[in-house]
Amino acid sequence: MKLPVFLLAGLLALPAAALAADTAEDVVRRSYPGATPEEWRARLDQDDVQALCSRHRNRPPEDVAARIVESQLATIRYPEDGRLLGDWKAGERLASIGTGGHIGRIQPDPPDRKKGGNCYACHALAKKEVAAGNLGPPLTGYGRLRGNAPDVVRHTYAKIYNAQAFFPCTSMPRFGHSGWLTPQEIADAVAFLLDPESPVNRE
Amino acid sequence: MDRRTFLQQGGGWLGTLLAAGWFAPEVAAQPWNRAAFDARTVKEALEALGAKDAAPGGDIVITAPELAENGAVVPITITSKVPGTESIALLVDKNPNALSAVFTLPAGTLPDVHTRVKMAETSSVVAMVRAGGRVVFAMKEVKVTLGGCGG
Amino acid sequence: MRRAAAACFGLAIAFGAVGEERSASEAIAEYRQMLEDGNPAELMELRGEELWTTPRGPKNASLAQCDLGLGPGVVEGAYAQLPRYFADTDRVQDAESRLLTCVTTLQGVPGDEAARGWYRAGSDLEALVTYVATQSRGKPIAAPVTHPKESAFLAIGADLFYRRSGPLDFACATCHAQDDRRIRLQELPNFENPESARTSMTVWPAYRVSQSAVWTMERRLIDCIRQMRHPEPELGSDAIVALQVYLQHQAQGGVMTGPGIKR
Amino acid sequence: MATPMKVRARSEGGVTEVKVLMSHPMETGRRKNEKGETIPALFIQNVTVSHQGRTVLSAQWGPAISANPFLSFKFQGGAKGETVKVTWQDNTGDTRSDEALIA
Repeated sequence: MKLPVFLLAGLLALPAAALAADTAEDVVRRSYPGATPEEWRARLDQDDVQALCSRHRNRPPEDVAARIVESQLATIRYPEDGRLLGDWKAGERLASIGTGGHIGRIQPDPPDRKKGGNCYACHALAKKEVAAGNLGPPLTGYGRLRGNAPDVVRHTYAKIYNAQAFFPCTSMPRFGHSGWLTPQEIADAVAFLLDPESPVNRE
Repeated sequence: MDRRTFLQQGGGWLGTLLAAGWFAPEVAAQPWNRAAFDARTVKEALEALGAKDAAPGGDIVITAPELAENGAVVPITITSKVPGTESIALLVDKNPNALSAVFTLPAGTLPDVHTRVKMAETSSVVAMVRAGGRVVFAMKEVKVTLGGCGG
Repeated sequence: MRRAAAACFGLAIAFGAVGEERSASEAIAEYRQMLEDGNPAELMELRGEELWTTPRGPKNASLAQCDLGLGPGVVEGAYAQLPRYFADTDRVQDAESRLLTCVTTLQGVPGDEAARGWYRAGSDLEALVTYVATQSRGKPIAAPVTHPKESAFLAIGADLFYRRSGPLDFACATCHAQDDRRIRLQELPNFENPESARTSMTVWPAYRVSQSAVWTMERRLIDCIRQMRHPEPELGSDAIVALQVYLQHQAQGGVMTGPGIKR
Repeated sequence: MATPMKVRARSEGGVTEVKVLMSHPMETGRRKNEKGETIPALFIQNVTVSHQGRTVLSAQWGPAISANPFLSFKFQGGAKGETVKVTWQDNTGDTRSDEALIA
């Protein structure tokens, strides 16, 4: 996934002095001797969006932000069967667990451990779940407020698939683009948000 | 460890002697009440403590957090204002084994003990007081949230 | 609400509002306050002092001559001024890496043996760092940024704090760069805000009730990095030390009250 | 267990307050280590506290008492310089005693 060339050129024209001295990348390179090549690729090497957001401290200037939105919108993939509204109960389970994908020696997960969406970590959802985070906006009553017309469903699906396509350098992971959640799981999360039966939309 | 088995077989007259503190402090401890600590529910534990007819009420204050950020360490203080308090027991209703501790208070020791218990989940904490042949208890709910970032 | 069976984290038990007028965070603050008297970290401190003073290792030497930056054997106030540059190793070191240098050089214990199982409850490093950190109680955080390598690590530490990578695009800044933010009920310090940085850095190392152990700052950071789904950096690696130079800089002036008590 | 207990006793207004921190894992026998093996039960069962040789508290504990247990209580009497002794014994028979002078 490459950004338009002219943006990349900007990256390469760093002043020589900055490259000579010890940089963060040099330090990262020598601080993870135990990481495998695959772990480097998937977990330490940065893609363009990660590199830009890091450099701009998650406050990208307008031109960079516009390019991030443009490049990330192009990554969104919808489920083959076209069903964007899945099972809200499965979505609720997904929102409630933050397991899966840990590596390392101290407390790794078994590779097949279910990857959770952990939505409650950052968002208020069902009113009755008081232990909800506030890193992200509250989503209680999300479906009640918006209804679930096709464009609302599609828009909600897209935001979960790749939040950077809407909020450049947001803290929210790109759940679909990274492959952390499958399109079907994202459809279940959409249902948890939009289905009238879901506790998100019931008092 | 023969010293430990000696203690455990000390039931019967030896148990009462031990309880009466006839020996040096280290040996005076009653044999560990396996039946009470193995009991699952509060009811079973009270029966094993010989407190089947424990009645609710009695002037007992349970000081505990309303919400414990983690069930591994929940600070509990039990203060009994029942005259002649001889022993205080601490139970957690929803724990796998309800009985957590039994404190025996000789004359001169204030009926006001503090310790920390593990709680498997939100549950009521039960304080049982034995005083002059009567057994009374009080309860208080402590909420437990398993905080953290979702792992 | 279904109880998830996840090992280290389960669903918070659904419960009514915690006392209508009080918020969950007030209730949690009261809970922590109840634990302050009798912090089990005092037991680790006792053991750490014993490890510091007892001759051990192939050279049968104690750590009494270990230089933590304020001169050989000076422990009081040393932790509050770490990480810093050390000429003998030509490296900027934090408490953990500096103690390991002393164990290997003064006591002759091979490096990998000295570090083995450092992250387990009851490890020597846990006890030593707890003892050393306790002797900085009441001292203001003042990690120096005068040596060129120290100032380089400050800039690098800041870059690492914002360095996003991995399947969830996480960096420290993802959670620790805004005021009054929470994950679930877990309040998050904001290291862009010095006052918030001070409330955090002045209580670590801290006894974590959920682990029944004191966690040093490296243990804390490495576990957070694990939760960001990054690989674990090496104990005492430049990345972990540089990050601490940045965090201490943000919290400079904060008066140490640790070891504290944490979830 | 090697690590000594931290025993603090302070007398004020004719009452001595005793605070004790004990170094003990208090394993329930239900926990598993990271390899999935069950960690065997290991917990303090009996605690006895004496003042100048007289028992002022005896307690029986189950595995639900938190790790590194903390205990505090008060008894009438006790003067500066007198001895308070704490003894615990766990389910494997391991035992430890520590003393402190009343401040």
